[in-house]
Amino acid sequence: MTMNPDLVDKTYKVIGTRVRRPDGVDKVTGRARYGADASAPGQLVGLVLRSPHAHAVIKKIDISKAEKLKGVKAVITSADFPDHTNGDRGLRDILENCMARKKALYDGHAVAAVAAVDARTAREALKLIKVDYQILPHVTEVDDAFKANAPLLHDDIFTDGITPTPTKSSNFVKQAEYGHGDIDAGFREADVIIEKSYKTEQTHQGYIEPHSCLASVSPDGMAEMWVCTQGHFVYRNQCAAILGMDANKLRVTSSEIGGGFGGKTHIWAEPLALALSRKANRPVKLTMTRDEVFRATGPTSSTSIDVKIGAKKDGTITAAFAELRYHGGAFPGNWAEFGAMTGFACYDLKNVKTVSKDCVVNRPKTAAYRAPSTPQVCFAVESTVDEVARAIGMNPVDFRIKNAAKEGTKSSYGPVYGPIGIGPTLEAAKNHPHMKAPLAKDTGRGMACGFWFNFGGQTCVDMNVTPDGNVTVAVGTIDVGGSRASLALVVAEELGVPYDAVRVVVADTSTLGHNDMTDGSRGTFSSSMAAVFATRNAIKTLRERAAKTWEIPLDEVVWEDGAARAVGAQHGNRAPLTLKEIAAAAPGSGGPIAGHAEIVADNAGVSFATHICDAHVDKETGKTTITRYTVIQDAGKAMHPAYVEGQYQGGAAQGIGWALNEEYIYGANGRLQNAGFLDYRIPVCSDLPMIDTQILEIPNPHHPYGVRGVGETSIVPPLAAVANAVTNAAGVHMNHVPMSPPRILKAIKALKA
Amino acid sequence: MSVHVKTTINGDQVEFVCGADEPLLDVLRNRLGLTGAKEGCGTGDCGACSVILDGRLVCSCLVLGAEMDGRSVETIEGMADGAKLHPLQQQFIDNAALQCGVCTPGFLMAAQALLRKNPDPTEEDIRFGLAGNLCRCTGYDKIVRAVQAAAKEMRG
Amino acid sequence: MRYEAPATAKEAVALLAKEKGTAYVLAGGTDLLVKMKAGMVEPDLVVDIKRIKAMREIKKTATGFSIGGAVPCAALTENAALVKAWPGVVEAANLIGSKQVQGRCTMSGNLCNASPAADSVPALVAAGAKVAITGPKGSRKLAVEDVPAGVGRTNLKKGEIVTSIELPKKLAKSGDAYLRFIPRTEMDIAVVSCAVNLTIDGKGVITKARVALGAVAVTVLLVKDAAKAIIGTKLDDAAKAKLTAACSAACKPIDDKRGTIEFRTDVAGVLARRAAETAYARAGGK
Amino acid sequence: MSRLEIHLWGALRPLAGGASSIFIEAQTIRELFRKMGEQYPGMEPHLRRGVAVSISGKVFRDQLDTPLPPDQEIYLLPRVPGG
Repeated sequence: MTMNPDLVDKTYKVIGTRVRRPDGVDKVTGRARYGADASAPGQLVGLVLRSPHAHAVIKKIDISKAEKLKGVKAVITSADFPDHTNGDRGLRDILENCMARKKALYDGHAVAAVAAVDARTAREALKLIKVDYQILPHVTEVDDAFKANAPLLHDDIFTDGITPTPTKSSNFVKQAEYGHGDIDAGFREADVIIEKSYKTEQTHQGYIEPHSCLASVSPDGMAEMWVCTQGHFVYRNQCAAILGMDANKLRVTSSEIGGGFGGKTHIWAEPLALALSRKANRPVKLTMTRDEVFRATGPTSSTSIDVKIGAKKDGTITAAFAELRYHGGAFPGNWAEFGAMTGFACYDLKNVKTVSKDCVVNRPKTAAYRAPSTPQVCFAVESTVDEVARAIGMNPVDFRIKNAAKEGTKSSYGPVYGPIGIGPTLEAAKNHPHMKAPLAKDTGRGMACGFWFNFGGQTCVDMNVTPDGNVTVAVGTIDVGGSRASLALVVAEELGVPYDAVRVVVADTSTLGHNDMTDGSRGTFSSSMAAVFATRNAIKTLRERAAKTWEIPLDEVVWEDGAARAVGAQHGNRAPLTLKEIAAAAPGSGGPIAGHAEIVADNAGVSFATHICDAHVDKETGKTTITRYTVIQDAGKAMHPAYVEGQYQGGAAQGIGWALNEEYIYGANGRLQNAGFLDYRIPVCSDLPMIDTQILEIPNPHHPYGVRGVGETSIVPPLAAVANAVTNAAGVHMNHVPMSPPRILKAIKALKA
Repeated sequence: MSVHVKTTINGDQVEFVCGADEPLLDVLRNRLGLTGAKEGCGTGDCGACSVILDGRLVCSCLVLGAEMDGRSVETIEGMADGAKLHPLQQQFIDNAALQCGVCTPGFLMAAQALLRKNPDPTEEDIRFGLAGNLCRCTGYDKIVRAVQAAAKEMRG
Repeated sequence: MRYEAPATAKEAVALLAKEKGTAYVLAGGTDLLVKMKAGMVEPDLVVDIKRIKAMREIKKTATGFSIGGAVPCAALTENAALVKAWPGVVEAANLIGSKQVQGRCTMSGNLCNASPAADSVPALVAAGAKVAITGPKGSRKLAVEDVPAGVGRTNLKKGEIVTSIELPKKLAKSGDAYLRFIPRTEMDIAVVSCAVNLTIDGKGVITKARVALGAVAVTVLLVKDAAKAIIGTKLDDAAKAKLTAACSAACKPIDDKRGTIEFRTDVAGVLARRAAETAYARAGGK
Repeated sequence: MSRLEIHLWGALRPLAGGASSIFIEAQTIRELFRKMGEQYPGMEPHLRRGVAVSISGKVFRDQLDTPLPPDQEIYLLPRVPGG
């Protein structure tokens, strides 16, 4: 395996230590300020009126009574959002999702909003808005959406990727294909072929903090917004575009974020708050209720997936095929396509083909959720992989090791892999004590591996030396899991100063260049890269200042352990100039000392994980209890091992929730039945065991410290790992996620019958 | 109808006027500036708004402000002893028991209530004692370990 | 909305009786405030009964225990005598919601909210508990199973409040148990539940039994056939099979977001058997 | 200037008459995208939405100035969002 040899076994002074996070004290004392924790003088309360119908024409909205209510300062509808999107379909969909235009497309779709002096008045005003709906038939299930007689959501969707392009519009947004080789020939070579269909239900990111923002727009066009987001620059850009504002006039400050996992990568109610504020000329605070979060933000796709895998008796997979059907909610997306790319990415396959079919349904607009689209297809593929291994009588770990992708493998989505970590995670799983531990009665062990792309993206970092010789770092990527600590570690390491000498803050959109949002596991990867470059630029300046002071050439000054040192026979005996000394002398040596970096952190490298799960199944009730769980994943280099573990554990817990209980339940009327944490059941503390982690460190050659993104991959394997454990515990093959007790009990009864 | 209430919050005498139907959570956050308690659901399902009311752990979203007359509330803002963090607070930081941190105040209040009742809890006691608090970031592992470490420290 | 916190039950009754708009009793508030938040109810008057001293007490009486209508469920666990006598009831009451909810919710509220899935109600029914009611026309008692009239409806009249729940004395060689099924380990509403209260003789033969099911009909069910199935037995396998069948047969559940008819019917029997085993062991049966 | 084989992902193939790859002379990603847009106008919307380029397994999403060396596998992919 090729890798950056300089990074292997390299030891660091502060990187890799478990320092205390800089936002820790604020977060344990209640001082940290989240989206709903800010206030502005004279602020109004914003509330949104939402469609109770899954699909309806909005014939008329009468806001006159609401506007007349004492204390109401603004009422808005789609009429307040002229279309500035200039033919950009993606932006137009965002606009229409934020505020319904001609039709309400799902239960929860915003149709109007009010700003009033207090919540009670705002609630009263909502009741006074009269919306005249013409209810249309709706479709909420993926497989139904493709049917010829399905209710049509949009009249301008003509399936992309089919030749010739259909002339009739449908809910079928897009078809795409990936793969290589000849699967028919491959299946002919197979001794065993397993072919199955799977379903997964829609889940939500389930972050604990509802969306909230405080918007203030002045009549001169200057605007401010405080908001919880995974990407304040992206929110700025999109809000400005939708509202026809100049991006520079809208200054967005990110609050602490109470979880996002992809759900805070899109704008939802923020443009409404800005529009209300613009109309009322007062600050408007708009906070979603939990019910609104479930009904009107961006959950995942529910899916329907067919998988067919063939293998020889010696364990070689000869061909693999999958057809994936996903929805984008009420608006077009590429969600099935991403699943088609990632589904077989763990394996070295001679013949592989995936076909994706994306559709729209009357559900909220799908957003990314941690390694989007991949847990679903991984469930289908890895469940089938286990069945194939069983059919040929091979241990599932050995079967996977035999077929694992390696450097030089042509990936199922096209390109040939460079150095990758799937093999090492599988080997580590095989040798993990968990694999050999005895199992209790009615308990089964399952495993699965998973893949996710990581990416880097646009990133800026400003690093400034304070006059007293400490360091501030301003970044534009949101800290969702401890990246401020990781970035301080990197800067301290580069500079050779203690961790405590570096303070990292997230800058607002007016004080730093554009940054992409914290998604795609890019936060620490890309910001740490930019922070390294910014620090190196500052170090060059520090060396220049020292050279000036010493009146010696720059190339005779090096930077080591937090100080400039003169080298060479002539000057080597000089006492080093410390950061503090150089900073103190800065006014006379050229002024403030800073380093900047504006980069595109491309080439993040792909990520793999292998999970092992023990599950106990109560065969009389169908209830599954996870009794032991292990995550093995490559981190490249774990900057802060505790936070890397935290990402692994958190992703695994989310995946376990998805596997067992989490799902959107729609009634026949197209309304969401469980829009709350009572019946949308995310795991509670007593549901889970400790989640063991093993961090592999195979350095990423494209990062100065070998870092890889770690945030997302850990949610990919759990659905399948749990399913395979359930199969081994109870003998049932679950092809429908979540594997809720009624579904498992039904399968057990069917098995007995 | 508004109600005039005199109560004790974190040991301090506090007076406020609130709507008769206004939850304690809204009073704390919007009238008293105590925004440490968070509204994650408003229906008692997430525990992010947990406070201790007359010695009992409650969701402040399910208590009316009007009920508070003459009663005593502990919130996250009163947990540290001046500049010295409570052992639970310190252990949450040291054990990386928080990521986004929005659930953290609620967890700390719940852990506080648990350890007062049961200074030497088993892992199972901790897990069930904290089951009313949702965390979506951590998978609970490090939270449980932090509470174990704090309990040990507090037992001395 | 007006908020009143009277000091006596009499005042509370008077306030409720004379209110012309919608009036609600506020005990723990863990159901009422949720309904208010969702806009399902918009009270004109809320009468907080927690300032009524007598309603905040657990008393040992000549006939057993009297648990005040405003006693939070968490307080039940702190009364050693009550825990010893009625472990099933105390466990059931402390399965409601979370620790946070248990710090507020009351059994009387759980009962008057009239949800078929209320956790404490099957246990109270199995225990043979009664409620003491005070109203404009005086006081009366009602068996717990006679309080709910349907989903969200009770047989209480305007102005009436439940002042206490009366649990009988624990009989020698008797035990009770409550089990519910939920998909998670905590925080869920019962998908199906069962409480069993039984008494055995010196030989371990069951002489008395009451079996109650929750979440399988519009109200909690007292299943007499289930009791019959085990009375006169030592809870052997045949008796357990009959008990299971009787409980499943008594179910009239619905399909909803929490479970299916089939699942509820199957699991009701399973829970009944398991609860009976616990109750039998608690009674001293082997 | 070298003539490079550019592998297309499924969605682009119909726009190139069903071919799985096309041949274009280009030295950088920017030049490649410009020429693709000129020679295959149907690909324009995809290019506008964002295309990632895998150069022998290394994925570039944004750096258009990245050189395209000869004898390397060049694969176009859709831009994938993250969570």
